[in-house]
Amino acid sequence: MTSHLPLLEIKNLSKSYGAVKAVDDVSIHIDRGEIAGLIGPNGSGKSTFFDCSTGLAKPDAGTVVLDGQDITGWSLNRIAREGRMLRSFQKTVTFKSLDVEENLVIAGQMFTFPSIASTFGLGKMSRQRIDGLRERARDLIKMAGLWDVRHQPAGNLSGGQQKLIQFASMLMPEPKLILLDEPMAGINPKIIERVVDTILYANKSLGVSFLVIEHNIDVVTSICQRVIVLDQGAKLVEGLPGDIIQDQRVREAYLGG
Amino acid sequence: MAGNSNLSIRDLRAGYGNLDILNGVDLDVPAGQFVALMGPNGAGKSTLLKTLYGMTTIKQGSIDWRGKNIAGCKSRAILGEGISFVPQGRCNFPVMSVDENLQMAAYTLRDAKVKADRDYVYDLFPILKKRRATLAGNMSGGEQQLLEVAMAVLQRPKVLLVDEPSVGLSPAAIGIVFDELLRLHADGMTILLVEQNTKKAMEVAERAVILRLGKVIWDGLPKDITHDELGELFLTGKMRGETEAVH
Amino acid sequence: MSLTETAQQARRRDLRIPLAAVLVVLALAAPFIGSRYITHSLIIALIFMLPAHGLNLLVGYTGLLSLAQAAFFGIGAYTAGLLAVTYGTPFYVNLIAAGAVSGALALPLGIPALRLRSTSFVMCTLGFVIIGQAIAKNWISLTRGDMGLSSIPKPYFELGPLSFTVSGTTNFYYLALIIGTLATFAVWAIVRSPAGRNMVAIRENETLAESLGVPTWHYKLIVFMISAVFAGVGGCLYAYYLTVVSPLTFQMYYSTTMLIIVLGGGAGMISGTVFGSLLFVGLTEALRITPELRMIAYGVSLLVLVFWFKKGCAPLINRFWNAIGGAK
Amino acid sequence: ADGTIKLGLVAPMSGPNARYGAFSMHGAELAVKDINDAGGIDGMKIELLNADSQGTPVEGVSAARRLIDQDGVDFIIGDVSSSVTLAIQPVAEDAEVLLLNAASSNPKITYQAGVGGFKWTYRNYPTDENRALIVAKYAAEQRGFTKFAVLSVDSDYGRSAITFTKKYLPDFKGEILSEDYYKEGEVDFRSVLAKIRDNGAQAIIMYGLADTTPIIARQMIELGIAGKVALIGNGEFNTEKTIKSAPSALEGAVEAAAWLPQFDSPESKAFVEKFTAAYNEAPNNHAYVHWDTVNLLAAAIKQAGSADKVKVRDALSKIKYKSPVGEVTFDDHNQARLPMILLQIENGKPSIKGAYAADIQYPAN
Amino acid sequence: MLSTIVEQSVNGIVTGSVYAIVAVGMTMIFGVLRAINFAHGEYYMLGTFGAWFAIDYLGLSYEASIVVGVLATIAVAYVVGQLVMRRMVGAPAESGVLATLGIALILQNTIILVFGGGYKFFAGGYIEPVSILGFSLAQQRILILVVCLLVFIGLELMVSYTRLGMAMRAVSQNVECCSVVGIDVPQVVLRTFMLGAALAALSGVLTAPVNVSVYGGMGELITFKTLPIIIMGGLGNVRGTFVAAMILGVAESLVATYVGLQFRDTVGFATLILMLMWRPHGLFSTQARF
Ligand SMILES: Nc1ncnc2c1ncn2[C@@H]1O[C@H](COP(=O)(O)OP(=O)(O)OP(=O)(O)O)[C@@H](O)[C@H]1O
Ligand SMILES: Nc1ncnc2c1ncn2[C@@H]1O[C@H](COP(=O)(O)OP(=O)(O)OP(=O)(O)O)[C@@H](O)[C@H]1O
Ligand SMILES: CC(C)C[C@H](N)C(=O)O
Ligand SMILES: [Mg+2]
Ligand SMILES: [Mg+2]
Repeated sequence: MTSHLPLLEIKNLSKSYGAVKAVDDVSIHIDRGEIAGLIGPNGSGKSTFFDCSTGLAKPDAGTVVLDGQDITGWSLNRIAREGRMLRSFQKTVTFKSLDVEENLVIAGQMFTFPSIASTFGLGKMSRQRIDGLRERARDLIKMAGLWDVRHQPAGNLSGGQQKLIQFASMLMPEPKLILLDEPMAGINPKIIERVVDTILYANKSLGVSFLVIEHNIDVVTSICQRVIVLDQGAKLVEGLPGDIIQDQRVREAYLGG
Repeated sequence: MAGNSNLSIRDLRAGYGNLDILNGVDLDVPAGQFVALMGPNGAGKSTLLKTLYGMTTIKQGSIDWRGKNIAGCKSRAILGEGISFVPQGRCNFPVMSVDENLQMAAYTLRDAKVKADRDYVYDLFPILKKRRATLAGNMSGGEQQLLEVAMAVLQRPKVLLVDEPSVGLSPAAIGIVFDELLRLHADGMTILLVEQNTKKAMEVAERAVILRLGKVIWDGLPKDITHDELGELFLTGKMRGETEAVH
Repeated sequence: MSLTETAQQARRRDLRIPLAAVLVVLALAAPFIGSRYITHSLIIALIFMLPAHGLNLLVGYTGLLSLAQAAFFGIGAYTAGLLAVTYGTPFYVNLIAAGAVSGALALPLGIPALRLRSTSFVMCTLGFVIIGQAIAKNWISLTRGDMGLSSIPKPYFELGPLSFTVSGTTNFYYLALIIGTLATFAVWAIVRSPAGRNMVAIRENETLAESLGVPTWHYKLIVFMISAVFAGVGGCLYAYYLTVVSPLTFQMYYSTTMLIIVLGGGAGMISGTVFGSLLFVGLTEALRITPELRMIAYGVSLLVLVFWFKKGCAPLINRFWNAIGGAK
Repeated sequence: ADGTIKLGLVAPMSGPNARYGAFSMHGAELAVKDINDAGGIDGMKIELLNADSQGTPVEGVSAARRLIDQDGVDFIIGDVSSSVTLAIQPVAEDAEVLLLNAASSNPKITYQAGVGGFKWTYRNYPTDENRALIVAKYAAEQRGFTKFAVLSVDSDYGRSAITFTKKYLPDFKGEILSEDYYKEGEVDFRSVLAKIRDNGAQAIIMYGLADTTPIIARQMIELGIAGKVALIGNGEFNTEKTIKSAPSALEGAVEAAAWLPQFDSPESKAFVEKFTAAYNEAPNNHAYVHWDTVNLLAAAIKQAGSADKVKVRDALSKIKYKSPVGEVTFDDHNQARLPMILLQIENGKPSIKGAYAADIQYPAN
Repeated sequence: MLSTIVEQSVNGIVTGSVYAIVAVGMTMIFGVLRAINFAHGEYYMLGTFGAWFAIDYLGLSYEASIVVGVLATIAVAYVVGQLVMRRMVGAPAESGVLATLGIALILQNTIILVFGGGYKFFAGGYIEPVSILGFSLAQQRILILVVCLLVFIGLELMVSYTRLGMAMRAVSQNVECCSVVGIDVPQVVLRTFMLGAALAALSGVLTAPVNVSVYGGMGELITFKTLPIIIMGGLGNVRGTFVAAMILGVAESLVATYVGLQFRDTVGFATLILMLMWRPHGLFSTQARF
C-alpha cells in the first residue's frame, strides 16, 4: 500500500539564476485528495518552483517524488503523460489559431491515446474516443461560460477567456494532480465562483488533488485545506489558511499591512 | 457639449477586421476623473481601451479629446496627445533589462526629468531597483506587471488607460499600485481603469462603468452598486429586481 | 420549417460532386486533352508535389520551416538511380528503397537539427542540402561524383510472372498520378488522425503542447522522417523521369521551389499543396513566353502572393468550394 | 524549299548561370541574323527560339519539352551545363528532334550517343579528355613541368578534366601535389595559393571559369607567385581583359580551347569583329561555339537539301564542315572531331602553338 | 607549419571582415523583421554594380564610385523598403521568406536584363600588395579590415546608445509594445533595412577590386555565405556576428589549406551545425524564459 504516502513529495528543491536564488531548499508534500495553496510575494519563486517540479526547468538540487516514483529530471510531457501531473502556466497561453473546442480536445488526447502509434489511427475506435472528448469539452465550455465563442480561434478571445481555456484544459484528462498557476487572475468574480465550484467538484468526485498558486486570498482561504507560503525562494510557513493569514510574517511579507 | 479637456466617446463601433466588438459605446469622461471600467470576460473592455489608443478598426463614432477627434489616429499620435496605455497581458521588452525598459518607456520624451522620474519609480517599487539589470522577460509575472505600470507612469500622460494592472500581483503590491494610481489621480491625471478585481476597483474609483456585450449597461457611483448586484449584472446584464438596465 | 429548408437546398444545388467528378475526369484524361508538353508539366508538378506534401506536414502542420527537402529529394533520387543503374531492380523496389533510405537518414539528421528552434533550424536544414551536394560531389566511389548517373532505365515492374515497363510521357503521367494520389491520401490520413491534431498543437505552442503530455520531440522526429519519405519518393520519380541524377539535385533552388509551392498554395492545407504545385509549376512554364522577364515576373508574383494572399491560395479554394456546395 | 526553320536554344538565361547563357544566345543570334540576311538557307529563314534552363536539369527538360511540343522545333542547340544536356538527351531522342550540343564537355554525352545509343544527339565541342591530354602533353614536353597543383572549378567540367589529366599525367612523369576545386562564384583563393606557393608546384592545372581567372591571377600576384608558377588548362587566360587584369600572373600561361579570339583565320577574325560591333563586348568561347554550331546546322541543312530532320541528321553524320578553325567531321558516336587550339601567353600576348585533334578512345561496352 | 597557420588565420580574418560587414546588416534586418533576408546578397551585388557603372560609364574614380555604389543601393533599398519591407512588420516568417526570395529574383534578373548576363571587370581600388610582418596583402584588404572595425565600433555604439539603436532592439522584441511606448515601427524597419543594405553595398564595393568580376548572380552566393554567420552570432546580435564571421573566415581558410577548397562552403554549415549542437541558440544569444 502506498496510500499513506503523500501523492507528491518534493524535497530540498533549489534553483538559482545567477545571483538570484529563485527557489531555496524548499520541501513540500501534497496528500492524496488534498487542495493545497502556494502563496508568496511577487518574485518569491512560486512559478519557478512549479517549473522545477514539472520538468520545464532543471532544478539545481532536490528530488521530486510522485506517487512513490522519483520523477526528478523527467521531461515536461512525460510527467504529464506518465506521471499524470498537469500544470498550467501563469502567462496566458493557448493554441491561438485553433478554436476553443479543439484546444480542449488536444488537452484531452493524452490519456485517451496510450501510445504515439495509436494517435495515427483513423479507425472507428479512434473516432469514438475523439467524440467522447468532444462531448466532455462541451461540458467544460459551458462551465467556463465560453459557449458563445466556442468556434472562435482561441487567440481572438479576451484575456480572461483565454485564461479560462487554460483552466478547462487541465480538467479535460483526469490527472492525479493539477498544479495551477494563478487560475483566477483576470477572471470576473462571477466566473471565479464557478471555477471554484469546478475545482471542488473535481476534487471531491473525481479525486483530483490540486496545488494552487493564487493571489486572490479569498479564493485561497475558501478552497485550500493547507497553505504554503514562500518568501524570497524559501518556505516561510505552512499551515491552515485561517492561521496563515493571521501570521505576522505573512502579513508583512505578503499581505501588506 | 462637454468642456475642452473632456474625453468624450460617441456611438463608438469598433472591432477587429469585420468583427464588431463595441456596439455603440457612449461615454464622457471629464478631465481628472478616475473611472473603473468593469464587465464580464469578453465584454469588450480591453477592446474599448485599445480603440481609444488606436489599435482597432473603427467603423463608426467619434472620440473627442481636447476638442479634437482622435478616432482613427495612429497610436503614436495618440500618445503624442497625452494618452498612454498599459495593455492587458505582457507588454515589455523581454530581452532588455529593467533599466532599458524604463528608458524605452520614455522614448518620446527627451528632457532632463526622465531620469528623476526613473529614480522615483525605483523608489516606488524597490523590487524593480533590485532587479534593474535583470532581463524583463526573466522576471516573475508580478514583477513584470509592476514594470509595466512603472513604464506607463514614466510617460507622464494626461490620460492613463490601464488594463488590469492588478493581475498577478500580491495583495501588498496591489496596494502599492493602487496607491500610486490614486496619487496620479490626485495630481490631476484622468484614469480609465479596467479591473476584474472589482472590490479594489470600486474602492479607488470615483465612477464605475459597466460594459457588457460591447455596450455600456451601467454607469454611476461605485457606492450605488453592491457586489452582488455587480455579479448579477455581469451574468445577466440585469440588476436584481429590475427588468431594464440603468442608463 | 423543414419544407422551406428543403426548398432552399433545392435552389442552391450542391455543385461539389459534379465538379469533383469533372476534376477527376480531367486528371485522367489530361494526356489526351493537352499536348505532351502539358502532360510533361503535369508530371513535373506531380513530382514536386510529393516533397511539397512532406514539407507541408512539417511547415504547415508542425510549424517547422525546413529547407532540407532538396537533400532528401536528392537522397531519394540517388538511391533509386543507383539501384536502377547498378542492380536493375524493379521500379517499386526502388521507390520503396528511396523513401526508406531518405526516411532513415532523416533520423540522424533530425536529432541534432530538431533541437533547434525556428531560424536556427531553417539554417541547419539548409546546411543539409549544401553538405549533401558536397558528399554527392566528393564521394565519387558511390555517387560517381560530378559525372552523375545517367541513362536511368524506364520504370519497370516485375510482379510474379508479369512484368512491364512504363514508357512514354503519357504512361509516366499515370504512374505519377497514381503515386501522387496515394501520397495525397496518406497526408490526409495523417492530418486527420489525432496525431495530426498533436502536430498542430506543436505548431501553435510547443511548450503548451508539451505540458499537455504531447511528446513533442518524438512527434517532430517522426514528422521530419515522414516528410523525408515523401521527398525520397519524389526524388525517385524525378530520377526516373529525368533519367539523370547529378549533384545538382541537391540544390537550394529545389528547396525553395518546394517551399513556394507549400506557402503559396497555403500552408497547413492539403488542397493548398496540390493546387500550389500545379500553380507554381504552371506559372514558371507559362512565363516562358517571355524568357527575359520570366524570373522577374516570377519574383513579382511571389510578392503579389505575400501581400494579397497572405495565407496562400487555399482559403480562396475553400471559399469557392463552400460556395458551390450551397452551404451557408 | 520555303518556310522557316525553327531552331530552339536551351541555355541558362536567368539566375547565377545567366552569364553563360548570355554569350551563348548572342553567338547563336548573330549566326542566325547573318544567315537570314544572306537570304536564308536555300530561301528558308531560321527562327531562333530561346528557352531558359536556369542551369538546372528540371528546367532544362521543361524548356526542351516546350520547344518541341509547343513551338514545334525540329532542331535544338543546348545546353551549356553537362548535367542539363544529359537530361535533355532522352527527351530529344523520344521526340526525334535533333539535339546539337555546343558547349558541354562531359564525355558521357557522346559515350551514349550514336552507336552508343542516342541517335539524335550530336556534339560540336571537344570533350574534356581531348583537352586534358593536349595540355598535359604540352606542359610536360614543351615546358618541362613535372610538379602540378590542381585548382579547378567544382563542376563536372572541372572535375572530369582533372580525372583525365590524372589518366595521362603518369605518361609524362608528372605528379599532382595538391588538389582543390572551387565553387562557382568563389572569390577567395589566398589560402590555396599559399599552399601551392609552399608545396613547390611548377604549374597550376586549372580548368576553370572565365570570370574567376582574373581573381586567381590577381591573388597570385598578391601572394608573390605570379611569374613563378604557371597557369595551365582552360579558363580564358588569353583574353585581353584577363591579361590586363594581372599581366605578371598570366605570363607563360598555357591554354587549350575549342576556339580563341586570336585564332588566325579570316572567318574567325570576321566573327570577332562582327560580334564586338553588335554587342559591344568581345566574344568568348561560348559565344563562338554557339555561333559556329548554328552555322554547322545551316551547312547540314543545305547539304541535305531540305529541313527534314532525318535528312539533316544523316547529312550531319557525313558532313565535312569547314569551320573557322578547321574541318569538322563526326565519328560514330556523333562526336565532332575538332582541332583543339593550344596557346601560350608570351609578352602579354597569346601566341598560338598549334591545333591538335585527338580521337576519343570510347570505353568498350 | 606555425607560420602557415598564422598566415591562414590572417587570411581568414580578412575574409571574415568581408562577411562580417554583409552579415551584420542581415542580422539587424532579421532583428527588426524576424525575417531572413534572402535578398541581402543582392544589395552587395547592387553596390558593386553601381560602383562598376560609375567607373566604366561615368569615368569616376574608385573613391567616388564607392559613394555612387552605396548611394545607389540606398536608393533601391528605400524603394524596396517602402513598398515591401515596411509591410512585413508582424507578418509570419514564411511571408518574409517568400517576399525576400521574390525581391532577390527581381533585383538579380533586372540587373541581368539591363546590363546583360555576362560578367564585367571591376577596374579600380588598391590592389598592389604590401608586405606586413612577412605577409603579403593587397592594400585593399587592409582597407577592408579597417573599415570593418570602424563599422562594428560604430554599430556597437549605435545599438547600445542611440535612439535608433534602442528602437531597433525594441522592435525586435515586442512590436505591439513599441506602439505603446510610441516607437514608429515601420520607420525603424525602413531605416534598419536601408542601413543593412548600405552596409552590404559597402562590402561589395570594397571587395570589388580584389574580387574583380561583377555579374548579376554574385549576390546569391554571398547570401548563402552569410546565413550560417548570422545564426552562429545569435540572430540580431551585432557583436556575435563579428565573432562568428571571424571564426568562419578562419575556419574556411584552414579548411581550404588543409582539407581542400571544395569543402569550404561545407565548412560554414558544418561548423554551424556542430556549434548549434553545443549551443542551440547561437554563441551569444540571450533567451527569455517561457
Ligand atoms: N530564467 C530566469 N532568469 C533569471 N531570473 C529568473 C529566471 N526565472 C526566474 N527568475 C527570478 O526568480 C525569481 C522568482 O520568480 P518566479 O516567477 O518563480 O516568482 P513568482 O513567485 O511566481 O512571482 P509572481 O507571483 O510575481 O508570479 C524572480 O525574482 C525572477 O526574477
Ligand atoms: N484580436 C481579436 N480578434 C478578434 N476578436 C477579438 C480579438 N480580441 C478580442 N476579441 C473578441 O472581442 C471580445 C471582447 O474582447 P475584450 O478583450 O475586449 O474583452 P474584455 O472585456 O477585455 O475581457 P477580459 O476581462 O477577459 O479581458 C471577445 O469576445 C473576443 O472574442
Ligand atoms: C560553364 C562551362 C564551364 C560548362 C562546361 N563547358 C561544361 O561542360 O559543363
Ligand atoms: Mg509566478
Ligand atoms: Mg481584457
